[in-house]
Amino acid sequence: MAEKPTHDFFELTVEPIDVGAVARRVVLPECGATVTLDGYAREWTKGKRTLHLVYEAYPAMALREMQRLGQEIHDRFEIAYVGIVHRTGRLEIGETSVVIAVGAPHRRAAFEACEWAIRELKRTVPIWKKEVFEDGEAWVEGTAETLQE
Amino acid sequence: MAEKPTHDFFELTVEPIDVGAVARRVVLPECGATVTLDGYAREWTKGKRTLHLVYEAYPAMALREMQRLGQEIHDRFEIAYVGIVHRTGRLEIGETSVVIAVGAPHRRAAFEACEWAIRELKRTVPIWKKEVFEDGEAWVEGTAETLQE
Amino acid sequence: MSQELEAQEEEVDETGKVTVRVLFFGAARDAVGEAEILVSFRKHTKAASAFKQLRVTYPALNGFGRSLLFAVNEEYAKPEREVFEGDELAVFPSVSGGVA
Amino acid sequence: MSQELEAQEEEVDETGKVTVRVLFFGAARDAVGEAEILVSFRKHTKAASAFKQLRVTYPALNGFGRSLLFAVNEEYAKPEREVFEGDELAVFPSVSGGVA
Repeated sequence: MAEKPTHDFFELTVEPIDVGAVARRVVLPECGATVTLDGYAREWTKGKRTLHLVYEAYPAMALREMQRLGQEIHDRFEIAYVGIVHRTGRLEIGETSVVIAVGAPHRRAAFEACEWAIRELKRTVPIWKKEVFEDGEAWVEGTAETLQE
Repeated sequence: MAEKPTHDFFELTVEPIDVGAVARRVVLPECGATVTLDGYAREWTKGKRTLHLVYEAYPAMALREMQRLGQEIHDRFEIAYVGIVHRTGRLEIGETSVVIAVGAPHRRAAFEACEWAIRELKRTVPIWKKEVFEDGEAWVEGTAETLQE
Repeated sequence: MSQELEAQEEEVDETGKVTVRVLFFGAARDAVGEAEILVSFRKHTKAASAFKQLRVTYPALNGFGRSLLFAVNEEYAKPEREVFEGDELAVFPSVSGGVA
Repeated sequence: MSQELEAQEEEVDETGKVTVRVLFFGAARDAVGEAEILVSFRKHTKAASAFKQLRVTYPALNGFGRSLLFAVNEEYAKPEREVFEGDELAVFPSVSGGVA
């Protein structure tokens, strides 16, 4: 665990997420770039229409896993900070479900770390997505089949 | 050149850039992710302090090169749109110099295309940066040594 | 086995038992029909055994196969971890938050 | 050669000449001391030759070596492209916009 002060932030919210506010929350003097992933509810997937989505979290564990992810990301990449805000509850089409912002002195590390963070988030952070269609609803299956071996 | 309608946008501005407004300007129903690069003026580079920066463009050609970049990006990556806004004039430390937003059905393409776009922008789009220090100022050298061969 | 587990639930105060909360999330909660239950296990029960017993009690959980995940006290559970009185267990399908 | 070019500048209306604008940007503008000039070249001059003549007129441009770039009418210039009356040429160092 890093002993130095951290600018990382990890949050769950039921309110709409302001992408710009997340992207610009941390701007450090040694940094030159922030890479932001804005994930949102897609209306059309393989020709099927989604009306809205519901995200459910195991909140305490989700925050712990995000913090663990945050510690690992600093070990792996030369970044200054990572911030993750994930929304839960009902989301309309086009609304942001998750924002991951990564600030770094150089953009290469920020791109790599941001992409790693969303992959790791989808693998380990306990949040589930339910898609609501015109003719029913379905939980979306994750793919973390060997996480616990 | 693509005949289909485009959601791309390419702009130069002397006004401060609102990162969130650029990131969320285009949200398409077939998309699930927007990756945004927010580049800003770094205060400390290799132990030397920058007081502020000045960006100068060859405006008409910069916009043409951005549009060319936009056409090429659609050929290379499965993305829905790319938007680039670059600021010119005097920038204070921490202020955004460029935002590149790329929306795609799947995040992988958005990450790849956004990183490609900033690399290509720095190679071909005629915009120059001057750093102003306590004891002088200097144009920053680009690295596009073989662009014209 | 289901009855055995239910029997344990009625003996929470007996020596030799530990009582824990078990949370179900997402499709696992829908399958089980409960969001949270209290369950007792023999003392020194390992996490792997505890979750195996839950699968027996709630056969609907077997539909998830290897994509079912287990946590103890908000961390993914190592199989050999012992379950203690007051622990918070959780059972859920592989996660699917985030984006496309 | 410098004088030859200047001589051309005074003969803009002669047959056999084309007159173009030349823009300088960034460090190239600082080196040359001009943002924009009018220059005449012989008809059928190629872009490569035109920019070589500019380097002769403004030796300060040689300090940029191979990092100097050339455009004709807002596009990077192919060496064999012919320069026509009214074209807009531009000379500038390799670009450095964007970010770290």
